[in-house]
Amino acid sequence: MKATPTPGADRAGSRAPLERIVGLVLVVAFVAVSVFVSLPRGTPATDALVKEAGGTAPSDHQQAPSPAERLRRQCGVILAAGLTLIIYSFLYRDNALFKIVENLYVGIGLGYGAIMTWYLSLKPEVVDPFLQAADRGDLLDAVRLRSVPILLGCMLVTRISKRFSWPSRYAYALMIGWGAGIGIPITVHTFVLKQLEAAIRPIGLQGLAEAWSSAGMFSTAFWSALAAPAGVLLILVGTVSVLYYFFFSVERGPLGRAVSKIGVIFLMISFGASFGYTVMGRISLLIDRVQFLLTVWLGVAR
Amino acid sequence: MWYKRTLPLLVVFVAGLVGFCQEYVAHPAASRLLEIVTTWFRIIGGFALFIGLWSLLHMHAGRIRRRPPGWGYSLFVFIGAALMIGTGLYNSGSGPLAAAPGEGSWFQWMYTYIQVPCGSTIFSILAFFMASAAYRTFRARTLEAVLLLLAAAIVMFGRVPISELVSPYFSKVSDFLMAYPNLAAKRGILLGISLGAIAQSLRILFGIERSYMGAGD
Amino acid sequence: MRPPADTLACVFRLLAAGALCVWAGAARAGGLAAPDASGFIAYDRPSDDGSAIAVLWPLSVSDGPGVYYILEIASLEDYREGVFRPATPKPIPSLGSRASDDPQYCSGLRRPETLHYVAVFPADIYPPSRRPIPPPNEQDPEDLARYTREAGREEVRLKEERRCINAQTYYFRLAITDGAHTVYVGEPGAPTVVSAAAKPNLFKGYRTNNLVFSLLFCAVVLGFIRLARRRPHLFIRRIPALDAVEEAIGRATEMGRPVFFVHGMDGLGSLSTIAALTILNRVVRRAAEYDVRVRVTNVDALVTAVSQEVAKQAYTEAGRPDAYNPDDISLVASDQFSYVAATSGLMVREQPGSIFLVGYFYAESLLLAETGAATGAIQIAGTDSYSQVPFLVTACDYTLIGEELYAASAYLSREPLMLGSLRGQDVGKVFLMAVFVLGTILGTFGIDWVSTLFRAF
Amino acid sequence: MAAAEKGTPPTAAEVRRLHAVRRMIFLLLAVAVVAAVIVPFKLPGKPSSLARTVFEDLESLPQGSSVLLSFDFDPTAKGELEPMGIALLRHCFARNLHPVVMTFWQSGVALHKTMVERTAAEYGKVSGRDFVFLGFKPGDVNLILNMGESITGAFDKDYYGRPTQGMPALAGLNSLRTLSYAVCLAAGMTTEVWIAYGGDRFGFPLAAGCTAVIAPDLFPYLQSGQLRGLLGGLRGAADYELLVGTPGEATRGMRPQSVAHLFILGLIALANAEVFAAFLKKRRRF
Repeated sequence: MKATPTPGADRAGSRAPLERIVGLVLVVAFVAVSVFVSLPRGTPATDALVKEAGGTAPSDHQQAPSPAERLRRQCGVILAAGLTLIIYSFLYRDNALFKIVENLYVGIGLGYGAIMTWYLSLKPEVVDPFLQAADRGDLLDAVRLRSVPILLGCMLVTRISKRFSWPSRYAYALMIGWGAGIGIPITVHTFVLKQLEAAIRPIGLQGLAEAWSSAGMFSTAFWSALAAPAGVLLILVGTVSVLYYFFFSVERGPLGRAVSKIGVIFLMISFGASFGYTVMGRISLLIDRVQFLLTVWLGVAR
Repeated sequence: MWYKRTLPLLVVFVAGLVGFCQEYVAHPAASRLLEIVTTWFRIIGGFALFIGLWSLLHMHAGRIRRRPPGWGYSLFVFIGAALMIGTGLYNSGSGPLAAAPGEGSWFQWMYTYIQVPCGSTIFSILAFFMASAAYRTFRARTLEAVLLLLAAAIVMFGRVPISELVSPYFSKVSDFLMAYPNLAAKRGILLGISLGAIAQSLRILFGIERSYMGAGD
Repeated sequence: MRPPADTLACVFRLLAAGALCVWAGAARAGGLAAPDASGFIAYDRPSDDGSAIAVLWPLSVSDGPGVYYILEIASLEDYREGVFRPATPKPIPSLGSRASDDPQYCSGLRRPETLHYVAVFPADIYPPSRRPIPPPNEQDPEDLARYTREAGREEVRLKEERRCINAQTYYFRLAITDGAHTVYVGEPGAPTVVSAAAKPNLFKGYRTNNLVFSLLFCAVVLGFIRLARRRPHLFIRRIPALDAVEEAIGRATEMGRPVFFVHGMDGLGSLSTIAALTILNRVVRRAAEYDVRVRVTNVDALVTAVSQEVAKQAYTEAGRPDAYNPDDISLVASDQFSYVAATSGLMVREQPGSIFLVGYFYAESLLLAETGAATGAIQIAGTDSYSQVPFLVTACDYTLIGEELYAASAYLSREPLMLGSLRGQDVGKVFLMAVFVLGTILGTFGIDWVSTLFRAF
Repeated sequence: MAAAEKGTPPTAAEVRRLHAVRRMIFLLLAVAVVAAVIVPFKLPGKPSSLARTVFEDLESLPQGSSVLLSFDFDPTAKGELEPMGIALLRHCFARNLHPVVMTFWQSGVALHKTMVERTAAEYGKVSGRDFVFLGFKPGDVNLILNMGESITGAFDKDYYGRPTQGMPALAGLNSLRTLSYAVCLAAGMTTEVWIAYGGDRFGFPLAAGCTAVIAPDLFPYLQSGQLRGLLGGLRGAADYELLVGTPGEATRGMRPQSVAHLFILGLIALANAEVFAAFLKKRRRF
């Protein structure tokens, strides 16, 4: 993910040996630090090891991991730290090591997906009912309930072949047709009617009227009583103006432009909120990795 | 041929109609139908997952065949996949017909120490690009951008505990921005999207939209 | 809403009945007035799967704190032996349990707030007997599999049994009590007994508003799609972004630098990719008139092929078939990261005058927009991925948000599918806006039939 | 250092300076976060009302009732949602509730397995008796609808291959209709699927935890009561850790989060200082 490539091809030539040396030094430093950190220095390292990948500190319920298990986890933590630093090397420049790790990650994810699909879906749903059917009745049950979906599944797999892919259309037709059909009433129920019901709130003027009559215009009671109706009004104005902003069937007169301007204000505040939250989310991911490197790999911070 | 083109569209319409009507039927037969149909689709879902994995592998195999620049890296996709599938099927000795790989297996080890760190690190890189973009790109050129950045600053500062030290009002204003203007705008957008989704489902049901049918006659 | 004259008559009748009870009850049991026996009815609860019986009875004058009702139920055999058992675990408070508390099943009743209402589930009172299954020993997989099968079959049998229990006829008796005295509804010696049987109903009555809204909206959308096929010049207001497109290409012409068109990540199935192709047509046609080179990058093979066709057609429409160069429209990468790297590299090397980012983007939109801004080009974005809109709004000069992208492509292509859907959705939006405003105003003045009309269960 | 003015392409020297500035910002951010992780300083903790609602809901549940935890995330959202998941699990185990853990995201199953097993070991809980790990099953929407009719029908076996029929942890929970509470931790739009096909349809109370990116989109469902409460991003996780009384990764993460936010806000202010100055210069001329 090269944000900006190296400036000018000629420059790279003269800098390559320097980068290679620095790269080598970094790798050696990494290995040295990893070995030094994981030398047995009493319990802190093992606590850290057990806590790696977000685990929890061992308590009395857990038995301490066996030496072989501890070694496996130590090597795992060093490997994980290495991969993390290689991926961060992309921030300096896109490099071969990063591309290797990125593609390795895609491959591992692919293999993991295949295995999990087998163990958690195809084996329990397709193979086990027939394999572990104790008596005839059980086998007949399995055939009755599962033969049609398995047939449809095999038809779906024909999508892979170029020429003979029309049977997959029936499987897709059933799934997408059913999904579209059931989707309409559920979308209307959850995303239209329920939202409508929540949006039609009466503006509670009684509380405001009482506060006005009892405590007068400028009392704090009046202002606090103003909060609820103002909130309802604000949400109403915001929702209607945003809906009008995405309205295309009528040319916008002066009033139309004003309403869509209000709509833009609400939209921009909500996009600002999303912007702020997205930045917060990305930083949390960075913090998680830095905490892993510092506490689990180096065992520095607690 | 009708069985390649028109019959699937008829199947779409009928399946859609049944799915639509069963939402309004209270009779227990409707919930029995729902249980059977959803069990079917859960089983078909497993096969669908395989197609996704296959198309990704197929694409990388194509790259190795065509050898575009940087094709060598696609080899590592196959290395990674082979490693995981091998250890997964070995399943620490008990073979593919036993329960899913447990805590001690090499499959779990590779997942915990390769896939987890890589996955979380690749996404955390975005924090760095967010920072560099904050300095160079997020400029308040238009009125909209000014409003957006102001709201973002208030929400970002109000959401972290350090703002309590400065004044409690930051988190109050941030909560207000989230619960009123943000709510109103997101509800407006949500209603727009929902009407669009219903229109999209409708186009699928009546065979107007058929891109999912795939290429070919 | 029933005409006012009718409600007055009904209230008068209730008052009269109440007065009668008071007179009758007061004489007998220390002031406890049993509700009128004629109003005490039991019937199959509507719009349900046949698992509940609804019991209704009018208010009694002596309803108040400390006064409870005891509803008793008996199956056919129990009724023959005269044995009744309580239908609800705790006595029913007389102040609560109104029919208006459960609008889902009682919206059809007249003046539900003046009636007591309880839903009785016979299968919970006469539960089916559960056949004991020997528990499995964990280690032996055979035994585990046997246990699972037997438990599964028992579950199915119980469900069937429960359905039969619910289908039988049950008899109800009602009494009012204040802890000390208990008075049965009906004649002093012979309490009134009503009977009913639960039946599975076909239609969910409480979903009528959902059905009407769905059917109406579908009819409107399909109608407008058919209308748009006949009259392609259906009105759609001009989208301001289209002027920005003209200006951006004009700018690229002045500086003599190419125009970049960057597709999103999604394939042909997503609406934004189809809209992007329409805008690509307009961009290429305008660029051909000003003799500006258009460089298109994408990540999906199918989208690349279709983009090349769109570009070729646009060049011929602008009268410049020779200017079309297929290498300008290329598949630069296959996944997110390499796509960003390749496209950014091209941007910095070829220094475009204006950049279009159109389609469904994921986290990479920030990097593309940042590199584009660094090259000093005018950037116009169009996407319906709302999570990326905030970054594109701050980084680009103009951003088409969500449906504006569809409207812009409908305005250009006049394609009946998009045009009709947009117009149908606009009608839906007008309806929603009207209901919001009307509902709130009426609600403020205490009239809440709008919100009850749209209650969703 | 304003970006190239519109129209003039940046020279090679300017592009090199752009790279230098960019790498400087990367380094500064890294240093800020590392320092904030190493140097402990006190920060006031005030849980948000949305997090408190979820906490009080789980506190009010009777002992032994089942709570459905749907961990719909994978390693890419581990930073925010793993501490949140662990805090929820700890709360359930501390109050002897029976967490039933499942997921729609296949790529996260093994991560959730580690989380559940480690937290269960911490409290000495036994799979099957005190909690159930159902793992993953494809089907997405159809899986919820299937569970709505019968949970043991949808997941006849748990992740370890043991039959779910008759498990003590699932006692009294035969379908989603009889579910007492559910919390869905989502890194994508799965929350809306849970609301539409789960909470609204089968009527069980549903709360949500989500990555910070998704949080603003869920506020309409909070006001309409379709969602009981919300734990938004790492801050939501820290709030819940505080409420449960087990400060962990998220609470420690609040320090670097605050510092990083200040750093980025400073950058935005710096960048817009020039725009603001240019704006003032223009204003003064009229």
